[in-house]
Amino acid sequence: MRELTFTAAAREALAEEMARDPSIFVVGEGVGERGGNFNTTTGLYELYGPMRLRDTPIVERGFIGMCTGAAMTGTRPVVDFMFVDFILDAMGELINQVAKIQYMSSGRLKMPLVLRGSIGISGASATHHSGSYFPMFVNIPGFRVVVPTNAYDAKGLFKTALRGDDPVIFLEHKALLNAKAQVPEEEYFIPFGQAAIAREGTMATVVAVGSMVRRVLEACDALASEGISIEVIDPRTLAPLDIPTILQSVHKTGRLLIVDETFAPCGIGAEIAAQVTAQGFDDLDAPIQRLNGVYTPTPYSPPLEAAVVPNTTQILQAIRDLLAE
Amino acid sequence: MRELTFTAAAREALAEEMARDPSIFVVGEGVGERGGNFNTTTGLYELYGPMRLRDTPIVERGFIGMCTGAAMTGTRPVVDFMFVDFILDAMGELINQVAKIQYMSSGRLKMPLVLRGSIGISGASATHHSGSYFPMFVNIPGFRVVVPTNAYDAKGLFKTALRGDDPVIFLEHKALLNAKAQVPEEEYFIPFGQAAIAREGTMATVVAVGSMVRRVLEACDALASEGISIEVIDPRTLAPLDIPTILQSVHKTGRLLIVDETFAPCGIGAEIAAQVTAQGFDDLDAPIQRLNGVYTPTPYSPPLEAAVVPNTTQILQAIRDLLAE
Amino acid sequence: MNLTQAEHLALYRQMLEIRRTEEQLAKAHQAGLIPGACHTYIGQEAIATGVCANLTAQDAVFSTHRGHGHALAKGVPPRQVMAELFGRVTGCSRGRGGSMHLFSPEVGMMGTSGIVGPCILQATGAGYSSRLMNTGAVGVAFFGDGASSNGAFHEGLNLAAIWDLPVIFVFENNMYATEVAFSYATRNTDMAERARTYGINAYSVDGNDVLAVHQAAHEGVQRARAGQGPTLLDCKTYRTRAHSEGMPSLGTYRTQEELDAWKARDPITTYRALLVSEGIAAESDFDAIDAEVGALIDESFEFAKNSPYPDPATVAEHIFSS
Amino acid sequence: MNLTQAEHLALYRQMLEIRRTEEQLAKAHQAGLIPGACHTYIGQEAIATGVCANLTAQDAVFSTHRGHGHALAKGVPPRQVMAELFGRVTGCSRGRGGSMHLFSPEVGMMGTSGIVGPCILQATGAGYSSRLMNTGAVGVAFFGDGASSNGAFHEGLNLAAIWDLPVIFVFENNMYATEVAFSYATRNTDMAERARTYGINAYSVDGNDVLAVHQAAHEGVQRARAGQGPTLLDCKTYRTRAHSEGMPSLGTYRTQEELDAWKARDPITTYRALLVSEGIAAESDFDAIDAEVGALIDESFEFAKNSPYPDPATVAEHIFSS
Ligand SMILES: Cc1ncc(C[n+]2csc(CCOP(=O)(O)OP(=O)(O)O)c2C)c(N)n1
Ligand SMILES: Cc1ncc(C[n+]2csc(CCOP(=O)(O)OP(=O)(O)O)c2C)c(N)n1
Ligand SMILES: [Mg+2]
Ligand SMILES: [Mg+2]
Repeated sequence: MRELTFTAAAREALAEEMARDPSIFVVGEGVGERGGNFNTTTGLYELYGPMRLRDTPIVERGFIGMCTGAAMTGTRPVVDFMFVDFILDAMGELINQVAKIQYMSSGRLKMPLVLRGSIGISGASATHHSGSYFPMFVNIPGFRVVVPTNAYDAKGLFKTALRGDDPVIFLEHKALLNAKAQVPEEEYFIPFGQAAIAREGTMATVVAVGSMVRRVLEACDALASEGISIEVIDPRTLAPLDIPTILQSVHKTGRLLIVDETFAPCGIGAEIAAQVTAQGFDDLDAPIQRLNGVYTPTPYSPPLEAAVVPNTTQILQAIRDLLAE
Repeated sequence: MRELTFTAAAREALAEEMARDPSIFVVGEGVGERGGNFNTTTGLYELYGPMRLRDTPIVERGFIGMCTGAAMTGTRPVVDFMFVDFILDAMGELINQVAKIQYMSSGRLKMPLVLRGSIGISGASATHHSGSYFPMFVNIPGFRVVVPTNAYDAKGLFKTALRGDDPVIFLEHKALLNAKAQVPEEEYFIPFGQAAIAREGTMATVVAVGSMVRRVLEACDALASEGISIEVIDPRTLAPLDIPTILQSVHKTGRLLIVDETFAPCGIGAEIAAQVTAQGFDDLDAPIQRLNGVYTPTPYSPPLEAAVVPNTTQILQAIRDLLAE
Repeated sequence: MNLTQAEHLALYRQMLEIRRTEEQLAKAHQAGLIPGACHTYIGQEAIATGVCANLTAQDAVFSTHRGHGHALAKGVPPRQVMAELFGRVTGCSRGRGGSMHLFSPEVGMMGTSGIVGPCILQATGAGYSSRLMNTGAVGVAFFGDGASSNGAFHEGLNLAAIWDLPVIFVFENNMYATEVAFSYATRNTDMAERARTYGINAYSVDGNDVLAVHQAAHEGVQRARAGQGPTLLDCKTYRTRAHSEGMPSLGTYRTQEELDAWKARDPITTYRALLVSEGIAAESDFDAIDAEVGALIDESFEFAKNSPYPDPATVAEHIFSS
Repeated sequence: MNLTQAEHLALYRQMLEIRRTEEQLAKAHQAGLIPGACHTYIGQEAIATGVCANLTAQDAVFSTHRGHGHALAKGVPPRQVMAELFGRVTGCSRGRGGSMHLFSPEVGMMGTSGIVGPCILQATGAGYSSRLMNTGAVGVAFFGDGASSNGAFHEGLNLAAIWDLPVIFVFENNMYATEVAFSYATRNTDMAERARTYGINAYSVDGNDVLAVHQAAHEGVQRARAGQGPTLLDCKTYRTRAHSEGMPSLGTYRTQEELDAWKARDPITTYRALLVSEGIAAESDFDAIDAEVGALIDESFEFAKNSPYPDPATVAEHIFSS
């Protein structure tokens, strides 16, 4: 099967859906002739022109508010925000408006608004270009929060986002954008709320989020050679969150570790731990543990940057500690 | 001892500190002659005039950004934001700037910025005036998050906020503003990161947040008459969070319930549950449970509004269920 | 632009419907029938009426905390507005919204907001949809002087301008934002001038003169539908009641003289007098309308008061589309 | 305003220091010594230089992603800027910031920001502190054409205007925001005119003419210190390198002709020629400065390159004040 990068797969999803549905348009800084800061729209401006590939001034609040109104009036905006750090300026629009309008209108208005762009610590991007910030979107009712970790999932989940009528926060980790995976030519969709079992195992369950999936898988390869069998789960969407799959795995393994680059307090690992404790307590043979990035603004200098992201040594240690409990 | 309302106690703290420190000024819509939407500044304009009681246009992002610059240059701004829902428009300033500047400057700049105002569901305020939104401030490194639940704590915590050099999010639940408590005339401070044991007990621990403290205490009074002894903990500050006090209590009781009006996913209850599971697993005789408000935008109509906030019946049931495990 | 007698009377009737609804709501608030906030539109009726007379149900109105008048003028029946403020399931937002969250997409009332600012951006988005799908629809934002200092104003006006979007920005300058005077909030209270610096067509309008508003809105809407881009109406007006029911109507910020002077310029009585003096309508025409509207409001009030509350079991419905 | 020869030469020297630092950084970026982004200020040196010549260490400068020039002109030594971009502990932000996060409060460099917009508000706040504590200090914001569409511009300018705050808004119009032309982003590229609609004193300045910038900034700073409120400098200029190192310098948005025309108006060579033709300085004066600056930059580069990285054990320090 052919291989595509994460970015190319997501772009293919966008291109297919734009060809199919004339009400889809993309908004963002440089999404026109330039083809997007991360090549998210390369080649599309030539096909669809400025009304559907809309370059904007630097007004994240403004264009997200505008797209809110557009989504309420029959079109399907895709906001290409470059870095999630930038849309913090639009949190008022997102939380007070986007997330609430379907509810406040008793379902008479829809909100088919997709926001997509990069997250994550990578390449000395420093503190204003390294955020992830998904816990706050998970905390608030009204968002679908999608964190694909490979090209195959990126395409299938993006297609689902573009067909739905709900606001979707589609987050693309910078460290994954150029990674390739097999992507079939045939159309496919991946539903929201279905975790992937990235690796089967029996002795412990590790839920890995975003860029941590690959790193955890590598660590588990190393452990396999020692006869240690770990199950790795990639939730793929954080809202909805596929707790049943995690519970099932913990039922089998009795042990759970959550590995997440982002901050621990009130993070996604806390939510998973709380739910598994409440619903799977009797399955637990050891305390659930979390391994998170260091709770600090992201520093620039490479040795500092490396020090805040969970690394393979720490992952291995955390798994060994968990097994030793 | 004299009794003061929550609002009066916090106002007294502000008045004392403004008298002492000429670099403190208050900014917000109606904080001048009008004395604040919630009477937070009544009487102060007459004493200190417009430079220190500064009425503003409706520019939450603007005045928070402005106060950021002021805090970096030797003054101590207090932002009186009325409803926390409004400062979502300033999340970019808060997360990207306020929370990060001490770190990015390696401690050479301070950020003595206090943001205070109302939270919570109460009185059919509807979805744009009922938010609490503290989990996102807890998730991000760089904030002190304070949730006082009575007049005594409000004064002592507000004084601490005004003396410190860190950004403080000081959240005042609307349902508590008029509640009275004894407040000594003598000056006192309550340090951040010290939970209060609101009620001692032996059979289970309930951590209650914000407006839930009083409701939980009432429920526990009722249970006491049946010989059921519950320990109730009021964390008072959510960042820093006093986990040792909670662990100690769970060590004694073996059971934990967290009651919080705000949304469960990635909420403060999740964080407490995750930490207690990780560190106090062996003390647990039953799964930790959470009781949260319904995961939905806040509706207006009183019967709907009542249906989203944990009520006494639900609290009683949750405690009984916990004991029955 | 010449209006027929029927059109003239329809404007009068619409203003009166708003006035009577608001008066009824103010009374209901005092009587404890409204559990939450209530910001009345009394004194400003000419603006919503003059603008919405130029719109169809396809056109999308976005409004703010003082939105009852906009909802009514856009075609939401008074009973639905009242029931909403009473928290009943028959309200236009099914009781979920109250005064500051009125939704009725069926008639193009796309929502009022308890947050000041967003309506400006959302109306711009409705303009974008219209241009993209070529529907001819117009997006309309109603907002106050207080909103004009907000970043949403700057960003929204600029986007509408550079993309020639069919949007009408209706700036209702009632001189105060709660108790903060507009002359304190800005050094430049002339929003028509300000709008022109964005390259936006603008009219300065007497907001208490329904014909002036109607005329300016007509031109703006025609331009918008013709692809000539956005228009801002800078309407000077005054709210003659308190910012919000239960607050003092003068407060620390207004004088009795100022209030009286504006009451003397009441948009409804002055319009009625004008129509009579110009011979367009007779007193008896108005009496009939007054009676009809009076009956409608009474009936709406009874309907609202007797409507059931929403079922708490439905509280978490419609967060998502499915 | 008459400058002494020493003052003239200091302006030249400052511009040259920025230019040489940036050229060194561009080379270092190609050589892989800069792990993150690098936005150079080449072509715009006259603006930071002309403005900062009027400031003291008490005055607070806030800047944006293209901030090396502002930091240098405000007095951060080149070695500290270079070391910062190389991620070393000797950098002005101890290696935590890189190109877009330069902090040096010791000299009044209060930070650059990777987010476009906030510097405008923060400078306004420095003005507020100054007025409240009566220090006579001035807040200064440097920002690009791209930032002027943002809500922060509207909110910040208005607040500074209504409260007469001592703030200098330095608008650097280099005609593009990344690859988006300013003429696309707004219908009104005249920011001096726009500023006046807020009631703000404003000057239109040739941003490649250091004397013009210096003169306008001088007037603005004097007014600010005298309690006469804010000033905006609308400076037209051009960046002659790519938006960011590694990107194409023409891209899909600029022509070679345009670039060449602006290079012919280089702020440093034209100033040097002017001083010579006016008899203010001789070629030999410049040669001495060129040599001194060249040595400084070489030495700074060696210093930065040989500086240690920060200790990972310190990574979580200073999140809070204690
Ligand atoms: C973002 C935001 N900040 C503050 C408020 C509180 N608030 C409600 S109405 C109002 C005044 C609005 O003034 P204006 O826009 O002139 O409208 P008017 O009330 O005069 O109709 C304020 C400050 C709010 N609703 N939203
Ligand atoms: C809020 C925000 N949105 C987007 C960006 C990405 N970005 C970085 S620089 C830039 C262009 C800035 O243009 P301008 O303000 O004119 O400054 P210049 O680069 O021309 O100096 C953009 C869009 C950002 N840094 N911050
Ligand atoms: Mg007003
Ligand atoms: Mg530019």
